[in-house]
Amino acid sequence: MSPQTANTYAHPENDLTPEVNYLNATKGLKSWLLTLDHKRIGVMYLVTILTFFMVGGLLALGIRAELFTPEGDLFTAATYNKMFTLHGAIMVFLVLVPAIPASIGNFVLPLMLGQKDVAFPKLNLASFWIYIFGAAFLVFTLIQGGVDTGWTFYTPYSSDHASGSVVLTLTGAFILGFSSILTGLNFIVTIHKMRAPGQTWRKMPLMLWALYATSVIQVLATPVIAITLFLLIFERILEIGIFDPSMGGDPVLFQHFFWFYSHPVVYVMVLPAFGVISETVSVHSRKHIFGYMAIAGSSVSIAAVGFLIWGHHMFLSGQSELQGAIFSFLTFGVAIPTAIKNFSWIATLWKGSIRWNTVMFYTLGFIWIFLIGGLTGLFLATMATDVHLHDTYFVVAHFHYVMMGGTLFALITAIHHWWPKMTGRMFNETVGKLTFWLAFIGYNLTFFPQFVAGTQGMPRRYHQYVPEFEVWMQASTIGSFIFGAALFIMLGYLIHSLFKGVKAPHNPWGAVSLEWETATPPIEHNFHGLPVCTKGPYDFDEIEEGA
Amino acid sequence: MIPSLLLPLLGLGEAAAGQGKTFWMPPQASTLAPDVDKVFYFIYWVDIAFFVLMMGAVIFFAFKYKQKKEGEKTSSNKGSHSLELVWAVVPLILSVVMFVTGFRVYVESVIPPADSYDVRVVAQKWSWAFEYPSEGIEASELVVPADTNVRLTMSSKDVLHSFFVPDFRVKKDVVPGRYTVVWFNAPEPGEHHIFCTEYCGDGHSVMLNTVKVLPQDEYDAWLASQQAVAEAEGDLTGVALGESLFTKKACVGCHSIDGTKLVGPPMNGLSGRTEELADGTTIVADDDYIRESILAPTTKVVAGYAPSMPPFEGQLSETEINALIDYIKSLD
Amino acid sequence: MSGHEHEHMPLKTYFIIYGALLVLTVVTVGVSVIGLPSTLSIVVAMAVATVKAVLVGTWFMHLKYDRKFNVFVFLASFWFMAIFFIFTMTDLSSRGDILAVTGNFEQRMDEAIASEKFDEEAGDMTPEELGASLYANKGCVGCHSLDGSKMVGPSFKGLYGREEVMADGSKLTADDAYIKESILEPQAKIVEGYAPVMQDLGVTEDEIVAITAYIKTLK
Amino acid sequence: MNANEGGAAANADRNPYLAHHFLDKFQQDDAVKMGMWLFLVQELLFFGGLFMAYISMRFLYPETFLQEALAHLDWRLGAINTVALLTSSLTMALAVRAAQQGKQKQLVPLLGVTAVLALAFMGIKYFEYSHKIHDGLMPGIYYAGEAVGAVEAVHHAPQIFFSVYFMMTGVHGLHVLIGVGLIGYLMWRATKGEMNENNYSFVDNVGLYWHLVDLIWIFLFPLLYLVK
Repeated sequence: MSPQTANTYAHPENDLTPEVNYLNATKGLKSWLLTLDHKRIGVMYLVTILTFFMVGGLLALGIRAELFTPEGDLFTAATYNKMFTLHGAIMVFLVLVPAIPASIGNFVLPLMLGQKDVAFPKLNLASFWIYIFGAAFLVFTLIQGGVDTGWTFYTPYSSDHASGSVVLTLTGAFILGFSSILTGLNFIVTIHKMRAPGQTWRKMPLMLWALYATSVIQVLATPVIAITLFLLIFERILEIGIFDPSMGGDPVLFQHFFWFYSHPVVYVMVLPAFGVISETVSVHSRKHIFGYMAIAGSSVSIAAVGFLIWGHHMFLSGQSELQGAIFSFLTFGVAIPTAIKNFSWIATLWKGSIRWNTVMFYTLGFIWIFLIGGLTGLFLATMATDVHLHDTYFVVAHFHYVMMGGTLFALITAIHHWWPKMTGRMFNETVGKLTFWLAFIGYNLTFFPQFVAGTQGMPRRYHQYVPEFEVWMQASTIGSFIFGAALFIMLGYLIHSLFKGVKAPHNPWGAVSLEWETATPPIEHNFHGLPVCTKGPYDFDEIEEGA
Repeated sequence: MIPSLLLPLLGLGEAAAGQGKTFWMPPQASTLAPDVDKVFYFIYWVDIAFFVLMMGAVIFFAFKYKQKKEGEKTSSNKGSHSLELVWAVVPLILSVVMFVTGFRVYVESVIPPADSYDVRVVAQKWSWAFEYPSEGIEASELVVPADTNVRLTMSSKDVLHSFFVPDFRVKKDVVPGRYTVVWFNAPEPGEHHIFCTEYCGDGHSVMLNTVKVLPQDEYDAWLASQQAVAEAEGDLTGVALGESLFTKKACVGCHSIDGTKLVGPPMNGLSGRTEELADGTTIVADDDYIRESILAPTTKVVAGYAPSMPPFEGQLSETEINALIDYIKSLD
Repeated sequence: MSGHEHEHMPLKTYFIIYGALLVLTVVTVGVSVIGLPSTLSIVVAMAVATVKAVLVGTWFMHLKYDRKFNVFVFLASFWFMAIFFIFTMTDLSSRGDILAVTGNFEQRMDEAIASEKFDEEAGDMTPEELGASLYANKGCVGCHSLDGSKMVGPSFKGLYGREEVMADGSKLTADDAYIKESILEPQAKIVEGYAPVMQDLGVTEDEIVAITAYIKTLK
Repeated sequence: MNANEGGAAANADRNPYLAHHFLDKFQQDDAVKMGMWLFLVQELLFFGGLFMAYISMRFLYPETFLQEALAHLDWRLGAINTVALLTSSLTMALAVRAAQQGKQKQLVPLLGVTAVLALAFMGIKYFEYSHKIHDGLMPGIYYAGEAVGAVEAVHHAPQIFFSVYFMMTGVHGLHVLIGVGLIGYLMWRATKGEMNENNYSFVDNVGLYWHLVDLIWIFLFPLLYLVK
């Protein structure tokens, strides 16, 4: 790949590819399962998250297979309901929330700060095991026959009428919340208290700004879902009746409790994706990021405004029309910083030296998909069109474009961008690029037809549907299988690169942020001394001294 | 197929067949629909403009500034406050415009005109029931006069449902323990789908119904026929009353009378039959069993069936229960 | 505590704060025992609780000597809680507004049923005769006499057109509007020398017309 | 000698309680203190959800909350509990001060008094709960208080009040028990002399946690017991 670019503050002893790195420093399962090394915890998170992603993905393929024909002939309605509930719960709680912060974030954050580890390593391991403990509940529910409440657990269905092990799933989600809180807490303290000498807030890579904003939301929003699930568990066991209309409670109040967490959590999922894209768009077009403070500021403002707008999920739920108008107006407030981010990324490409490699393909693919996702959100924020589009396949397509296209494509970009650093191996570029095109086409073929089915009025969570929507659903099913195939091929060539891949050079992409300054793969304590940060994270050598 | 797909894709095929049916939106069958479609297509064109502008730039830059050789020089541009100001203010203005247009149409869609014709909607797990209070009729389908404001006051017997008529661009959640209101005015006669769009369990996707919009005279005729049935029903007794109740209370939806297995067990030859229950015990289906299964169905569930029958406790008078039992016993 | 030198608060400060907390507890309990109108009592209770919270926070939890960021984090959490409370309560409190504007279903149904019942009841009686029967069975007879004698309420004899002196000294003539208002909102205008004890008897519009007609006949 | 070697040389006489990845004790203390404050914020929002439930249910059933609180909640017991927690807050603050100043002799007894007061609080709570359970004033469908007529149920939902009451005081009581457990562990470590002047951040944090539990009771007490 690229010749070794001279690094002004490279430390000679870091240049070698040491025999002893964090992967082979200690051997044996126990050394991995009880490790305090943030890199190993990051890798363990990544492996677990991708496994659950496969489980969630297979459920999704089952759902898409069922919807190929209008009649509900593949599964019974009850099984279908359990499948989409578990698809939703696994994807949200087990995959998307920890996807980038816990796996890539854990690996990359201390390295970017030039530190040996996060602030509280034991707490970091504890949050991994709390995540596994919570996930065990969801896996047990999956084996035991699943639950049919929908991942939103709306009462009174979830408290009185649902079948399946509802309380188990709720306890699992309750425990998973603490893993998310503790990771957020760890990252905030690390970024505040442990930065490399000379690394001011404005010299931090934008990935850290995104992780900082994400952690703030994790710490402030997750406790509210904890208390919501806590109350719902007692609602189901003791019938305390706060959310149950037959006892005098108010089901719309549950929706306020639920969405107060669940809307900010979509920003926990997508902000780290913005962080990754800000990194890759700048590194791979060899140009300083456009509008550093604008992007950093918009991350934090998305986190702040994200707490004010949960009610746009409830325009038609019986919420008062006045309150709906307030939420609708504030929702546009969060669209502005997101637009600023996208404009800045595109402006970064201007007059750059854009590499046509896999990481850049996925980055540009992300921008295409996230633009569609973001722009279709405007239909749902405007009250008149939301009346028609709420709870239809338009919403399904919107949040898959934003979450699946946003967070997942960014996770793939991040995995490919930091793969050399994590594994010391290079993946095959040509196969990577071909798989990108397969995934990109499969993805769009899956979800774009759903927009059309949605505007024409096909409701979501339907086991069987009227024949008018058949052509769009069939296109979507075909697309989903293509996309699934692309993901399996990707898994294949990445694992192949682990064993047969070319040995990665010290800094394959010529990036200048601190994490590229350590060995590849990094030694157990990251840096021999304490690296000093003398210049910004995007001051590449190709940038000509000029204006 | 591609051109015919692409052209409407851009929403140009406005005047397609069917009153106002475009590629994206279903037919405009209510006075509200054209306004909602105007807001939809306004946002649609703003989105298309932004998308083409931004993706065009991305693709253009990707080709124009493709890396020729490693280490080639790149611009030292780090940002420009004026450009950032522009692309912050322009989306802000557009957002405000979208909010205002959307809110105005929303208010129009939410406040029913005072002189509306009242229909009461009762949603329960997996069927809709409609009551026409001014005429005192109950019916299992929604029939409304054309070109009149109709106000639906809805409530649910068990869980959250949502009343959605795509062709009218009308949707509202139906919340147990409260009334929610939806109104529409369908100028032209016709039939339109009703969907339930709030997840409510196994039968969520079969909880369908249709709105029949009739011209005024046909509507009056339908009302008269319904009233006649209601009066006749008044003096109906025994098996005849049981039979009409069997359809009106939507038992026919889940229980067949010709032996086919539906959501619930078939009714023909039920009385006297030994039934194997889910918990393994077997019982003989006598009057008490039928009565108990009507009022509190989940106490004894036949093996192989889901315990999803809603209870009719307190919804049927004594005579109605007896009539139903007589009717079921008459089916062998 | 942070910072290189440890600022030790003198022992005395701890006990002063402790004393203040006890006093405030006594205050809040005392206020509630005296009993204020319910909205005011909530405001007072919360104000006292907030003062106690500030005392515990600044001294016992050393926020006084702590880094500004920790203070900011502690206060920021109240901001997010406030958003949750305010938005949800605005929703709960303004939920029926649209329906109230157009009169929701129950109200219209109750009025329709009430007027139906009224028509059967009136049937062939003239308003005056109906007024007389309502005077009897609606309970007016218990407090308002027909022969001018003062009972719990002023007598109906010669009431219509008479000038009445109100408790606050103002004078007005008893016309249809006054009679209607006194039936719907009895506490609004009280005649001098009478106790404000009359209750809202849930009298409908049509019944008021009949009663007024009957009162006009009582010269 | 650039910054790296300096760091290495200082390793020799490292403070035994200084973790390897921190530069110096002050950075560690700052980090631990901020971590604790973020944890307290998370606890506050957790209870925030419960206060939200209280406010919304009180808005829906104003007269129930007044009558039930008046009839069944004894403000005297609540007041005693408040005094107990305030005193335990004082003794905890003094304990933290003692740890900072290395006065081991005072540390253990002060922690002991705090734990005893906390257990007294739980004792009174147990007495109140058993009294209510005996009267059948249970949350939700288990409510078996005086018969509530159907018409009255629409406007008067005592089971909702007791659901909110048991949820709030129950979760708070759980946190008090966790606090007692932590104080017990602290006392055990203190007897071994580990809680001295250069490793008192653990005592400090348990103190902060305890003050937060007291803070929440300061708001709970008037809302449930006093507001008439």
